Amino acid sequence: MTLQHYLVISAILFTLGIFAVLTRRNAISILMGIELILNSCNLNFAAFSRFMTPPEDISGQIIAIFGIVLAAAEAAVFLAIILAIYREFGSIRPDEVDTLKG
Amino acid sequence: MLLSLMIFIPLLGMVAVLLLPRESEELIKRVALLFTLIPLALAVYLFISYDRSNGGTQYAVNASWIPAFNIQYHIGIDGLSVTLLLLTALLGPICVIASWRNIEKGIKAYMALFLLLETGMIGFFAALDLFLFYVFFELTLLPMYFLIGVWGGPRREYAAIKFFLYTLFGSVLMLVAMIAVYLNSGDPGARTFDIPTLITLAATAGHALNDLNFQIWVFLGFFIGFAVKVPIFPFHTWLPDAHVEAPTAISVILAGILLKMGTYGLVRINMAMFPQGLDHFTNGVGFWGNSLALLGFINIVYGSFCALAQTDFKKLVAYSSIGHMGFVILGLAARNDSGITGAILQMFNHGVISAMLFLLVGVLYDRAHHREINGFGGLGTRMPIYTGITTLAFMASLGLPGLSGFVGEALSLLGAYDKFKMLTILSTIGIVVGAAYFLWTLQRVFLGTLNPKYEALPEINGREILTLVPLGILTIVLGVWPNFAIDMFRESVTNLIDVIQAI
Amino acid sequence: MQPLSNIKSLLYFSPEILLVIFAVAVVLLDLVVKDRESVAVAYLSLVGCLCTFAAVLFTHFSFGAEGPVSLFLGMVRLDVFSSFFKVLLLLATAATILFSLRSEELDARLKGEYYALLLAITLGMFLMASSTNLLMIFISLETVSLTSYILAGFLTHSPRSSEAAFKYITYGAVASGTMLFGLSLLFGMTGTGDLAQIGGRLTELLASGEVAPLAVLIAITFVLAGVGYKIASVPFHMWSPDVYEGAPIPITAFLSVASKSAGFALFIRFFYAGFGNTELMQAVDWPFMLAIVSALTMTVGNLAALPQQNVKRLLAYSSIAHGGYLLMGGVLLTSQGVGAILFYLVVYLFMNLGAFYVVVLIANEVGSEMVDGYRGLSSRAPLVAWAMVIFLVSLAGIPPFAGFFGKWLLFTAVLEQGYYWLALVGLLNSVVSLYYYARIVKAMFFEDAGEETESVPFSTGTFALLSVFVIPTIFIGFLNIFYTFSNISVSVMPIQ
Amino acid sequence: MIVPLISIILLCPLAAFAIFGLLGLANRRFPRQDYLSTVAMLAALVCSFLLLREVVPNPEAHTVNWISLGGVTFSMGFYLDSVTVIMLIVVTLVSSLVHIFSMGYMHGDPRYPRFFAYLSLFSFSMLFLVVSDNLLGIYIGWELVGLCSYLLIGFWFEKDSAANACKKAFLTTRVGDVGMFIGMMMLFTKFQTLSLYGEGGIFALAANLNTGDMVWLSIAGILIFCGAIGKSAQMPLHTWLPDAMEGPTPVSALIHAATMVAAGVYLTARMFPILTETSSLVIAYVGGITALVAATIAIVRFDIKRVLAYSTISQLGYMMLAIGAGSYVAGLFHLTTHAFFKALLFLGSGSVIHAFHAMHAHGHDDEHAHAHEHGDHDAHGHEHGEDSDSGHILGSEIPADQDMRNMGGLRHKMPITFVTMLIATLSISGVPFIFSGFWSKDAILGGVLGRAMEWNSVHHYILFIMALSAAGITAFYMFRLIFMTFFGEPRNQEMHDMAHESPKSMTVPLLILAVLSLPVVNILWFNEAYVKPPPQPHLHAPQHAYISPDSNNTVGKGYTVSLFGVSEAVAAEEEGGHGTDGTHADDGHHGHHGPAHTIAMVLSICVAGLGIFLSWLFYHRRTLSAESVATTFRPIHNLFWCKYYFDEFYDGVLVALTVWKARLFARFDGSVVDGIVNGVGVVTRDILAAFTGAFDNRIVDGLVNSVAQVTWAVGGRIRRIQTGAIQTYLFVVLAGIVLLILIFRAL
Repeated sequence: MTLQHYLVISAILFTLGIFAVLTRRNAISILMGIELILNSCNLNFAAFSRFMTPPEDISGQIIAIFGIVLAAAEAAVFLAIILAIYREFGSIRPDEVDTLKG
Repeated sequence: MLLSLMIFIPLLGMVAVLLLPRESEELIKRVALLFTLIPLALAVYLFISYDRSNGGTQYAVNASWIPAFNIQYHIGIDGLSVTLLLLTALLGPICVIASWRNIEKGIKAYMALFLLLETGMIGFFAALDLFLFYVFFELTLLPMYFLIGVWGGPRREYAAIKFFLYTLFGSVLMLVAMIAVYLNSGDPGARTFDIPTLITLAATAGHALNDLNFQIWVFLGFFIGFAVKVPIFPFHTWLPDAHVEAPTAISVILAGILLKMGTYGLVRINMAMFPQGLDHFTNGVGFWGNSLALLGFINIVYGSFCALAQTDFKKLVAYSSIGHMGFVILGLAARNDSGITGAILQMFNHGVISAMLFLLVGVLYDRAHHREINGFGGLGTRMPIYTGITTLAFMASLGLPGLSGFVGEALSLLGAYDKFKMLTILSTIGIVVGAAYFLWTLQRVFLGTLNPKYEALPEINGREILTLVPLGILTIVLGVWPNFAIDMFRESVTNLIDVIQAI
Repeated sequence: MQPLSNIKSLLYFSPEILLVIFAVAVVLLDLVVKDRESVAVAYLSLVGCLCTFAAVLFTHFSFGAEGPVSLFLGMVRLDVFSSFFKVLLLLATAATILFSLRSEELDARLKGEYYALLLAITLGMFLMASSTNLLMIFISLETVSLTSYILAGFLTHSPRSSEAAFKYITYGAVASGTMLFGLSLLFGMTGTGDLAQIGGRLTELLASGEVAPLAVLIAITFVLAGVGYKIASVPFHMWSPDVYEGAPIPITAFLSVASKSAGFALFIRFFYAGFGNTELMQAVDWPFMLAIVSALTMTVGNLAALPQQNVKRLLAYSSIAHGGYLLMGGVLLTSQGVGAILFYLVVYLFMNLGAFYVVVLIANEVGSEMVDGYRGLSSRAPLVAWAMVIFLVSLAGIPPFAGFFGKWLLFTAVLEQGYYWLALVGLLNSVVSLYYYARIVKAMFFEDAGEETESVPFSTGTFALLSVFVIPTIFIGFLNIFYTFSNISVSVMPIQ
Repeated sequence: MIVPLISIILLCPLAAFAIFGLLGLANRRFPRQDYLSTVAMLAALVCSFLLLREVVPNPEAHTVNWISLGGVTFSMGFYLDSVTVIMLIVVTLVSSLVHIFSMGYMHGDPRYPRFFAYLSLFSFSMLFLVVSDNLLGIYIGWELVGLCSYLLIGFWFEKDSAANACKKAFLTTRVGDVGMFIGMMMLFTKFQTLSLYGEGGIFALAANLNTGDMVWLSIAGILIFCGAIGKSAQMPLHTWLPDAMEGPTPVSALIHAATMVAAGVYLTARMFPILTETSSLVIAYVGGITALVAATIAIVRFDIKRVLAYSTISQLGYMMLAIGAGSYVAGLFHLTTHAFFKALLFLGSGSVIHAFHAMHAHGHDDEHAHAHEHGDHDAHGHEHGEDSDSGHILGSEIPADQDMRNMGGLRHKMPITFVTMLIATLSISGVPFIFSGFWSKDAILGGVLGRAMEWNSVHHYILFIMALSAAGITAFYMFRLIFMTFFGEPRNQEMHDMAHESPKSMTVPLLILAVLSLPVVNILWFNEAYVKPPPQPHLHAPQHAYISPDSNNTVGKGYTVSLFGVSEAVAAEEEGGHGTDGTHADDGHHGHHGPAHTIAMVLSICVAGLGIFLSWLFYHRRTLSAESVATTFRPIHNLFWCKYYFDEFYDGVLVALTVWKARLFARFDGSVVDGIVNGVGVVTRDILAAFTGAFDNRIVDGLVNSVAQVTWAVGGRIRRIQTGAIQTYLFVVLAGIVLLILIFRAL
C-alpha cells in the first residue's frame, strides 16, 4: 500500500461526494455526499501524516480526528435544518426548496 | 482665515437652519439670507483688498489635514478665483431671494441644502490642494441632486439622476487622473496633492510629471471630468433636462456657477498643470492639435442651432448656455492673452447673464405656469418693465457691444483667430444664430398682438426686480468698463501664460 | 519567536476565554430568568462584549504591542493585526445585539441560545483572525460556519429562514469540504500545518521540481473556494443573496460585516503568510487570479443589484460588490493594499451596519423590505431617511463621506501597482452602484407615501444608535488617526 | 476744449435716455421726456458747431485704455478731423429737427415718451460711432445704432409686420457685421491693435505692408466693407431697409435716410487708407449696382415711403461708388447733401401721411383722436405692409395713407409740404446749380469719369454709365412721386377733402431742411484745404494707365466744389502715395480732369432733364401711359415689381435652410447624440424583457440610457443564474473552480 493508493481512494471518495451532492434529489443523500467529501479529506490527512511526516509528528492524524468531530457536528446541524425544512416545505427535495431566487 | 470663514459660514448657516423648527418658515428664509449675505460681504472685501498688481496666490491658508498622505487644507485665491468667488457669493443671496415665494414644501431642507451647495462651490474655487479640490467638487453633487430631484418639475427624478450619473462618470475618470498625478509626484512619503507644488514639479524637466505622454493621458482624464460639467459637446445632454426640471434659483446656480466649475478646473488644472498636454491638444497641428478648438466651435454652433429650434423658453436658454460656453473653450484653446482673458470674462459674464435669463424665465413661469414660447405674444404691452429687462438680458447675451456679453466673446474670438483661423470664422456663425433665436423669442413672446389669455398678467414685482437689478448693473458696468474685472486677473493670466509658454 | 506552551498561553488567550465564559453564562441566565420579555440576557451578552473588549486591549497593550506572540505551540498568534480584527468584530457583535434587541422578528423564547450563539460565532471569528495553523484555521472556520447556519435559520415558522439555513449549510459544507481537501494537499506537499513554514517549503519544492505547479495551483484554488465562500466572492458568492434575504435582519447585517471581515482576516493571513513570497508567485500567479476574481465580483454584485426590489437582497448584492472592492486591495502584495483593506473594513462596518439598522427600523415600522415600502419616508421619518441617504451615498463612495476615502485608498493602492484596468473597472462599478442606491433615495424623497402620511415615531434610543453609525460614516475619512492605525496594524503583520 | 465738448455731445443724449430707463424701472416717467431729449439734442448741436472752430487746424485723437491685457491693450477714444465734425453737425442737426418734428407727428402716441428716449439713445450711439478713433469703438456704436433701429422700427410692435421688419433689420445687418468683425479679427491678428490713427495705428502700420500682403489686405478691406453693406443696405443685403419703413416716419427720416444708413459710407470712407485696388473696385461695383437696381425698383412702387426707401438705397449706392472710385470728398459731400434732402423728403411724406391719419380721425386738428389712430392703424397693420417679410407684392396691401394712388392735387391743401418736398426733389434729381444735390452728384460722376479716363479702365467707364443712368431714373421716379402726390386731380376725393397742412412743429423743420437743401451747405466743403482725402498707399493705377505708375499723379482725382462752381483739385492720394500730406491741393489742374467734369456735368443735366420730362409725360400730362408700357415690358416690370425676387430668395432659401438646419440639429440632439447606442439599447431592452420582464427604463436616456440598458440586461442574466436551486449553485462553484484552474494552467 503506497501513498498513491490512499490518494486514489480519497480522490474517488471526493469525486463521489461531489457527484452525490450535485445529483441526488434528496437532502439526506446530499448530506451523505458531504460526509464522503470530508472523509476523503480525513483519509488524505491520515495518509500524508503516515507517509510524509516523521513518525513522531502526528499532526495529520489529529487533524483527521478533528475532521471527524466536525463532520459529526455538521451532520447534526444539517439534520436539524432538514427537519425544519421538512416542517416548512413538507419535502426535503432540494430542488423544491427554491422560494429565494433572483 | 477670511477665506475659511467664507467657506464655512454657509455650512454654519446650514446647521443653524437645521436647528430651527420646521414651521417658522419666514425665520428660516431670513437666516439663510443672512448666511449668504455674509459671504457676499467677505467676497466684496476680498475683491477690493485683493492686490491686483501681483497675480499670485493671496490669503492662502495651509494646514496639514491628513499627514498620512500629505493631504493639506490649502486654500487661497488668485485673480481668477476671486472673480468667480464674487460671482458665487453674489448669486447666493439672489437665489435665496428668488426662492422666497415659489418653494412651497420643505423650505427648511431646501435652504439647508442650498447653503451646503454654496459651501461646496466657494470651497471649490478656493481650494489649492488637489484632494480638497476634488472633495469640494463632489460636494456640490449631492445637494444639487436633491434640489433638482425634490423641488424640480415633472420629470425631476430623471433629470436629477441623469445629472448625478453624468457628473459622477466624469469625476471618476478625474479621480484616476488625480491619483496618477499623486503617485507620480514623488517617492512614497514625498508625494503631494498641493497644486502649486505640482505645477512647479510638472514644469521641471525630467520629472515624472513632465513626461509628455503622461501629461496627455492625465489631461484627458481631468478634461473629461470637467467637460461633463461645462458641458462640452458629447457630454452636454444632461444640461437641458436638468435646467428644464430644476427650480428657478437652482437653474441660476447651475448655469451661473456649476458650469463655471468645469471651465475653472480646465484653467486651474489642465492648463496650468499640464502645459504639454495642453499644447498637444491646442497647438493647431493636425487633428489633435485642433481638437479643443474644434470642441469649442461645435459647442458654439451646435448649441446655437439647438437653441434656435427650441420652443421651451427655459430649454432655449439652456442651449444658449451651451453655445456661450463654447466661446470659453475656444478662448482657452487659443491660450494667448486675449483668448484666456476673453474666456475668463465670458465665464463671469455668462454667469451673470444666464442668471438673469433664468430668473426672467422664472418670473414668467410663476405667472403663466408654462414656458411654451409660442404660447405667449404681445406681452410687451402688458408688462413693459419686464420686457425692458428681458431685452437688456437678451441683448447682453447675444453679444451686443456696450453690454458685458460682447467683450468676452469678442476677446475670445480675437484671441482664437490668431491660431485657429478657419474654426474661428466658422464660429462667428454662432453670433448670427444667437441673435436670431433671441430676437425670434423676443418677437414671439413680447411683440405682436397681445394674447388675450394674458390680459391680466401682473407686472414683474419689486422682489424680482431686486434680484435682477444687481446683475443688470454688472452687465452694463462690465460692458462699459471691462477693466473693472480684468484688472483682477490680468496678472494671473500673465503668470498662466508664462507657465504655458515655458514648455 | 518561540511558540509559547499551552499553559503560558492562557493569559494571552483571555479574550477568547471570556467569550466562552459569557456564552455559557448567557445560557444559564436564560434558564434562570422566567420572564419572556426580559432583555437581561441581551444586556449580559453586551457586558460580555465589553469585558472582552477590555481583555483585547489588555492583551494587546501588555503583550501584543511589542511584537507578535505565537500561542499554543503556534496554533494561534497574537499581533496587532488580530487585535485590530478583534476590536472590529466586537463592534459588529455589539451592534448586532442592539439590533436584535430592537428587531421584532426574533422569537422571544429562544433568545438565550441566540445570544449565546452570537458570542460563540464571535469566538470563532477571533480564532479565524488569529490562527496560523491549518488545523486551527479549519476548526475556526467550521465554528463560525456551524453557528451561522443555525443563526441564519433561527426564525421558527419562517420558510424563508429555514430555506436560507438549508442552502447555507449545504453550500458551506461543500465549500469547507473542498477547502479541507485543499488543506490536506498542502499538508501533504509540505508535511507541516504551520502556515509560516508552508510557504517556504512550497517554494523549495517548486524550485527542486518535486512538486508540480499544477498541484500547488489546485491546492490554492481549493483553499480559495473556502475563503471565497466566506467573503462571498465570485464564483463562490451564490449563497449570500438567498441567505441574506432569508435570515433575520440582524444576522444578515452581522454576516455581511463580521463574517466578511473575518473571512478577509483569514484570507490575508493565509495568502500572505502562506503564499506571499515572490518565487511562489512566479510559479503560480495567484495575484492575477485574484485580480480577475475581484473584477468579476464587483461587477456581478453591482449588476445583479440593479434590478432588485427587496432592499435586503439589494444590500446583499451590494455587499458582494464591496467584497470585490476589498479584494482589489488583496491583489497587491503591498502594505498599502492591506492597509486599504483594513481601513475600508472599518468604514464598511459603520456604513453597512447603519444601512441594515435602517432596514430593521423600516421593517419594524412599515413592515416592508421592499423598495416601494420606503416611499415618502422623507416626510414620514426625515431623520432616518437622511441617515439612510448618508449610508447609501457613503456606500456609493461619494465625498465627503467615509466610503469615498476607503475607496480612494484602495484605488490608490491598485494604481500604484499599475493595475489601471482594475481601478477603472472598480470606478465604473461605483458609478453603476450609485444608480441602485439612488433608487432607494428616490423612493424615499422623490415619491410620496400614498395613503400613509402620518410620521413614524422613533425613540431617542433609536436615534442615539443611529448617530453611532452616522457620525463615523461622516467623519472617519477626515481623521488622520485611522490611516495611521491601519498602517501600523499592517506593518507588524507577517509578510515574508 | 475739445474733450469737454465731445463729452457734452455724447453725454447729453445718453443722460436723456438713462433718466428714462432708470425711472422706467420704478414704472415712473419724466414729465416731459420729449423736451428733455430735444434739449439734449440741441445742446449737442450747439457743441458740434463750436467744434467746427476747434478742429480746423489739424486732426487730433484722444484715447484712454479700455481693455488692457498683459500684452495688448484696446484703447477707446475719439478722433476729430473735419469729416468727423461735419458728420457730427449733420447728425445733430437732422436729429434735432426730427425731434422737433416728432413732437407733432408722434403726439398722443401711447408710448410717446419712450419714442424720444429711443431717439436719444440712437443719437448717442450714432455720435459715438462718428467720433470713435478705433474699429472696436466704431463696431460698438455700429451695433448700438443697430439696436436702436431695431427698437424704433418695432416701435409699434403690436403690428406683426413691424415686429417682423425690426427682426429682419437686425439680423440682416448682423450678417454684415459678422463680416466686419472677421475683418477686424484679421487686422487685429496682423497689427495687434484696433485703433486706426497714430503711428501705432492700423493705417500707419498698413502703409508699410509690402505688395505680398495686398491680397490679404484686400480681403480684410472687403470684409470690413461687409459691415457697410449691411448697414447701408447695399446689394445684396438691402432688403431690410424697405421693410424698415414699418417704423414711424420720423425714424425713417433720421435713421433710415440721413444718419445710420450713411454710417456705412462713413465707415468705408474711414477705411479709405487701407483700400487696395481690388477692394476699391468691389466697393465701387457694389455701389454702382445698388444704385442702379434700387432705382429701377423705385420706379414701380406706389407706397410713398417705399419709393423713398429705394431711392435712399440707390443714393447710398452712389456714395459707395464714389468712395470706391476714389472720390472720397465727393462721396462724403453727397452724404451730407443727401442727409438733408432725403430727411426732408421723408418728413414731407410723413406730413402727408399725417394729414391722412388726421383725416381718418375725422377732424383737422383733433390730435388726440389721431393719437390712437396709430392704435387701430397698427391693429390692421399686419394686413398691409407691402414689402413685409411675407413678401407679398400686391399693391392693394399698401397702407391707405401711404398709397400714392390715393393722393393727388395735394399742393393746394398742403402748400408748405409741397414746396419743401419739391425743393428736395429738385435737389435729388440733380437739377443744376441752385440745388446742392446737383453739385454732390455731379462731383461723383465727375470723379468716376475722371478716374475712368485717367486709368483708361473699362471698369470705371461701366460704373460711370451705371451712375449716369441711375441719375436719370432717379429724376424720373422722384418726379413721378411729386406728380402723383401733389399734382393732377385728387384720386380719392373723400380723403382729399379731409387732408390738411401739418402743425407748425412739423412744418418748421421742413422749412429748415429746405434751406439746407440749397447749396448753402457747400460752405462746409468750401475749400479743399478743409477736407483732405487721406492717402491711399496701396492703391495703384493699373499698368495700362496712360500715366506711368511712378509719376506723381497716378491716382484718381479727389474733387471738391465751391459755391462758385467746379474747382478741381488733385486729392492728396498721390502725395499720400509718397507719404507727404496733401497740402498743395491745387497742383492738379491737368490730366483728364477738366474734360471729365464738363462731360459729366453736361451728361448728368441731360439725363436729369430727360427723366423729369418723361415722368412729366407719364404722370402729369399723361400722353404716355405707364400701364401700357408696363404691359409691353411685362417681364421687366415684374422684375422691378418683385424687387428682383430678393426677399423671395432669402425667405425661400436661406431662412428655410437655417430653420431646417436648426430642426435637424435638434432632432440629432434628441436621437443620435442622446443615444449613440440606441440600437443596442433597443436590442438589449428586448433581451431584458425576455429575461427580467418589466424594468424602469426611465433611468437616464441617451448614452447612459443604452449603457444602463446593457447593464440591466447583464444584471438580468445574472439573476437568471440565481435560480434558487442549491445544486445549481454548487455546480457553479465547482465549474468555477475548474475554470480557474484551467485558466491558470494555461497561463
